[in-house]
Amino acid sequence: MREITVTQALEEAMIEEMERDERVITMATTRAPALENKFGDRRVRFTPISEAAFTGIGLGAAGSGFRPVVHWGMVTFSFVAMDQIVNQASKIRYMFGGQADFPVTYRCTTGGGAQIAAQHSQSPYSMFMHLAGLKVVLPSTPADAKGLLKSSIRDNNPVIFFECSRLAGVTGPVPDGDHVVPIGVADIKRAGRDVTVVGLAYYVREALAVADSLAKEGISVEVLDPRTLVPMDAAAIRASVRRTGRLVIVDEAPATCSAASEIAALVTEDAETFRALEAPVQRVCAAPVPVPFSPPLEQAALPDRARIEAAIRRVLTCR
Amino acid sequence: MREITVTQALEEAMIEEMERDERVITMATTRAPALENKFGDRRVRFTPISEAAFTGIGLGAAGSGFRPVVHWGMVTFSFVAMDQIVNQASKIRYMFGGQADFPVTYRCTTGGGAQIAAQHSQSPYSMFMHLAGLKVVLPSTPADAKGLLKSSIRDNNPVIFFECSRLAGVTGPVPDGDHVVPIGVADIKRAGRDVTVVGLAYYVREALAVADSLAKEGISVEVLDPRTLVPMDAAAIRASVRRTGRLVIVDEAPATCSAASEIAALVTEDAETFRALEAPVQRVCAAPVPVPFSPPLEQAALPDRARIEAAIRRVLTCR
Amino acid sequence: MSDDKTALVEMLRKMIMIREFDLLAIELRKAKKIFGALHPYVGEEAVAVGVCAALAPSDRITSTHRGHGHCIAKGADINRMMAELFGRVDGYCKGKGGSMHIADFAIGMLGANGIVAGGMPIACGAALAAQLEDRGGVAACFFGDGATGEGEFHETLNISAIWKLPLIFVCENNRYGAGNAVESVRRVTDIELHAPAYGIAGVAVDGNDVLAVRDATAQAVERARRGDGPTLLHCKTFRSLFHAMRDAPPPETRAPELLAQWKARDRDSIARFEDVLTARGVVAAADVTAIREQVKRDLEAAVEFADKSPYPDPADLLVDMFAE
Amino acid sequence: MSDDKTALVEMLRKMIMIREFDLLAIELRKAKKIFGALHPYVGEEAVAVGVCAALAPSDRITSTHRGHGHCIAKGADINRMMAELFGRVDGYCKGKGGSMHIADFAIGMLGANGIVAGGMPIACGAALAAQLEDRGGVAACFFGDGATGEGEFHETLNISAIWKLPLIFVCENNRYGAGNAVESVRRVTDIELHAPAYGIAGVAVDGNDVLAVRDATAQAVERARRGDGPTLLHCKTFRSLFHAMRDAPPPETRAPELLAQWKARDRDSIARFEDVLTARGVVAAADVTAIREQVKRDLEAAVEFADKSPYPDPADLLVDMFAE
Ligand SMILES: Cc1ncc(C[n+]2csc(CCOP(=O)(O)OP(=O)(O)O)c2C)c(N)n1
Ligand SMILES: Cc1ncc(C[n+]2csc(CCOP(=O)(O)OP(=O)(O)O)c2C)c(N)n1
Ligand SMILES: [Mg+2]
Ligand SMILES: [Mg+2]
Repeated sequence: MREITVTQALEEAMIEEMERDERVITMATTRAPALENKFGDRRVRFTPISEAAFTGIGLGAAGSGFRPVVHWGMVTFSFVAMDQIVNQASKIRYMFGGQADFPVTYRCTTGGGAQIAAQHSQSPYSMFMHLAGLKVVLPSTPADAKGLLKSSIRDNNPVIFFECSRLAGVTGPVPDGDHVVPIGVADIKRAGRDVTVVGLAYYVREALAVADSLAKEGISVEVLDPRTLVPMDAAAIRASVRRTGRLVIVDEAPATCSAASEIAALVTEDAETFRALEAPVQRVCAAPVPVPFSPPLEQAALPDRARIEAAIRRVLTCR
Repeated sequence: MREITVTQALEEAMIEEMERDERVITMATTRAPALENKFGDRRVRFTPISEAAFTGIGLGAAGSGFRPVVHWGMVTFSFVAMDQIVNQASKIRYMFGGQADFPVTYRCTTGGGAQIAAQHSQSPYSMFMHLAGLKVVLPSTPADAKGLLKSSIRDNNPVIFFECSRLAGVTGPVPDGDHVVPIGVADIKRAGRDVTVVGLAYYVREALAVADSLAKEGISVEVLDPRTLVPMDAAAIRASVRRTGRLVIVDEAPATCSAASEIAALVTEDAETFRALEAPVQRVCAAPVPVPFSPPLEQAALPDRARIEAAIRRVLTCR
Repeated sequence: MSDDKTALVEMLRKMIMIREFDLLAIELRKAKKIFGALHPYVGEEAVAVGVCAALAPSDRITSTHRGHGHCIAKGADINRMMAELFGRVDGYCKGKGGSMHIADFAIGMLGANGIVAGGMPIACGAALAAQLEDRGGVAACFFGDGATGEGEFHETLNISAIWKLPLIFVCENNRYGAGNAVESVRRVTDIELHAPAYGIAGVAVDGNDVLAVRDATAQAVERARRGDGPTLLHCKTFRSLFHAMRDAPPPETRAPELLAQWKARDRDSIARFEDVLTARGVVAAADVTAIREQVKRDLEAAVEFADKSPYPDPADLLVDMFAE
Repeated sequence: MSDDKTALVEMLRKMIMIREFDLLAIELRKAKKIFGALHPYVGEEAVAVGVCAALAPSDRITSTHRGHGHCIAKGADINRMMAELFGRVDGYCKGKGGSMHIADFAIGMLGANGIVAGGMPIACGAALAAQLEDRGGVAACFFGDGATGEGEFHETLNISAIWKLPLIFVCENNRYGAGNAVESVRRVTDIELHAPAYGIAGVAVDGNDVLAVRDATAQAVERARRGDGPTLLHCKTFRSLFHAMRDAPPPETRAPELLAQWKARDRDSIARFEDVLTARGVVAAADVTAIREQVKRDLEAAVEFADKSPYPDPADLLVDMFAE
């Protein structure tokens, strides 16, 4: 199968969906020449630096029959628009009794590792997950990125689509044609017996690398990628943990009230899974600090293979 | 001891702290006549409806030697100001290497139960807890409200101070004089042997009511009130769970990535506490919907005594 | 604008309906027949009715926390509005929204909004849709004087100007934002003065003169259709009653003289319009009485409709969350 | 303003230092001696230096993502700035901030800011502090033309106007917001035209004329001290180089003629000022050469200082999170 980068996969998805449905339009503060040349500046808009306005514009256009794809740039900038996300987008359908649909997709990049410091290295998915009313997507491979972006654009609800910056240039196989991945279905990236590692975005890859090296010692690690955070595929996660009896969750967001906290809670509140749990659930997350600029500090703040491996060994030994 | 309402307790705290330190100033979109008459309109300001601006103004004044107390009104309105909270207030001290302090307190009301529907019935504490760099306070009694507001104003960091709307008129004993409650210390509101119930705000009272009725059956419920959510008194919660072996968490925020999720994770990731855990942790939270307006729907969306009691019975029976 | 009799009479009827609807809602709220918060539009009827009289049924609007008037002016069904205030299944939002969240997308009413200025970007999105549909449609957003303090006001003005969107910014300057007089939160109260910095038209109009509002709106619609973009329309009116009530109306703190001035027959939006129409011979006193009686009957029917409608079934709590 | 020789020469030195600092930073970034993103201030030196020349050391400013010039103009230590770019413990933020987050509260530099318009409310808070301190202090916020699209711009203008805060809004209109020309995101590029709606002074000035900027700022300071509140100062300048670089500078997409125009001796902020000062006999060619050599030596020393400084100890990761 052909190999392309996540960035290329996302652009393919945009082009295919804009070709497929002329109600799909896009907005961002940066120009998208490829799309603009193909679809014109009526459907492909660049905006003033006014995130609150164009976030609401996307919602209003969605409620008026279009299917906007709004790109915030970094998730950092979405916070300027948080009223439109929290008070409007997440509530508008239910609050109005389901009388209209709001098929709008909000894209943004996330994550650290590029020495661009606190404001530009955030991974606040859980803040969006907490809001009942949004779907939340976080792919880790080019194929999932393409397939899930297509599903997000076709979904009739507001979807927050996170793009991990460190994965942008990563290549992987992507099927030809209309490759669609359903929202809400986790994927076991590697099957294993001894411990379940739930990784998010970049840390799916890191977990797989650790699984490889531990395999040499005969430790069998299952690596599960939720791919969508809302709806979360709790059934798949619980089933995996019931098989392995052990769970490690890896993400670069700080642990407090994170997606990792939620996964830990989903596992331990389920009676059957709780009974199968043989060791404390471990969260391998970022340190509780704004991501620092200096490389040695940034490395210390973010999870890495050593910490993933240590957590796996902890749950394998500690009882 | 004299009994006053939470609202009176909070006003006492404001007056005492403004008398104690003239660098304490206040801002809100609504006038505060009592304070304005006492301290004048230079220190007691009402603002245009511009939450982003006056949230940042509070931060900038704090970095310039003052101790602002900014009242957003409802937490709902803080989302208009989220950039200043997420990208500025929570990161400014660490990002700048600790060269300045930012003693600013952000007050706001939270919670449902008043039939004011989705936008005006939110309890999004966890979105603030997730941000490394903010302290987060959520009292449940008049005494704690007064003591913790005083501590928040004296704290040299940004503090988010949540005021549960349904508790505003609730009365309770408040010691005379300079009553201060330290940030970061949980309080066991009722000691018990069989199960730990961690309640937040209004649901501390509801948990206590359930504990009373179950006591008649000889079921001994320990009710723990974290009082501050950041820093969370994990030691106190874990110690309680190690004693009782069972944990129920009650809050009116939706469960996903909530404070309840965090408490569940803190308990199950600690080896010693995990070993002591005899039943799955149960979260009694709001349904995953924007709070609906119609009374029967709103009641169904929010936790209540029946659901708290059912969760307690589940953890006592299920193994 | 068409000055045909039926159109003018319908404007008068809507203004009376808006006032009577909210006066009745206040009584129902005191009697605890309805719940939550209530923001009466009494005194400001000419703004909603004047603006909507210049819009087509297919044009879209966004409203505010004070939204009953906008609903009725855009043609909403008072039975379903009342049922919503009652929190019943036959309400516009099946009881999920209440007074602050009535919407009727079928008539282009994209929702009341509890967030000050929150509806402006949404209306801007509707204006973008209208521009892309290219069928001469326009959008209008209603907002208060207090909303001009919010950044979304400025951002939406700028984007709609640069994109030349068919959008009408209707500032309902009723002199107060909750407890604060507009002079206390703005150094300049001529809100239309914001327009030049965006290169758009800024117009001030007597917001208690329904025909003036209608005509100013019609001109804004023309500009929008010509591709000249948005208009900032400053409607000067007055909030006759309190900002909001829960269980009981708050005490009136404003000077009685001031209130009296605005109640005067030559100032009150409805009385003025009645006099204009009678002077023009469009209606006779008897017609007005008939309209008032019909409005009363319709409102009684609406209350009956609402009262008969069942409460939502708690089992349906999760319904309407996500679209298929 | 005092036109005494040392003050003028110091202004020239700072302008040269700003340009050389950023040109050097670009080379260091290409050589991977420093990390992250870099936003050079080259071409805009007259704005930062002109404004800060009219401020007292105790006055406070907020900066942007393009902040090196503001730091140097306000009197920051280039050794600690360079150490910060290197991510070392002797940097202003102990390596925690980097290029986009240099601050020196001791000299009233309240921080560069990676959020467009994000610094404006913070500066407004500093202005409130100055008003309460009542010692004649003022605050200034620097922001770009692109930042005028953000709501925080409008909100801060309005609050500072109503409170008559001693605040100076310095719009650095360098003609672009990243890849977008200002004309493409604003229908009106006379940014000072926003001022009348707030009842404040709006002034446009040649942003490449350091003395004009200084004098306009001095008048704004006067207004602020008189209690007349904020001024919106529109400084028209030009971004000579790229918006931002990571590992390598992005390709130049603008017309060579345009770039050449702004490089011309009568347009370039530094060359112009040199000629003014030589014409006035304030400096001779030799003095300028001496300044340039001193700047080079200082920068070499700064790089040496930075390179010698150790990286932060990962064990200190949690230090500086919360104040006692
Ligand atoms: C963002 C936001 N901040 C504060 C509030 C609280 N609030 C509700 S209505 C109101 C006053 C609004 O005044 P105005 O815009 O003039 O509208 P009016 O009530 O006069 O119709 C305020 C402050 C809110 N709903 N939203
Ligand atoms: C709120 C926000 N949105 C978007 C960005 C991304 N961004 C960084 S700089 C920039 C352009 C800013 O232009 P301008 O304000 O003119 O400043 P200049 O770069 O020209 O100095 C943008 C869009 C950001 N940093 N913050
Ligand atoms: Mg008003
Ligand atoms: Mg610029």
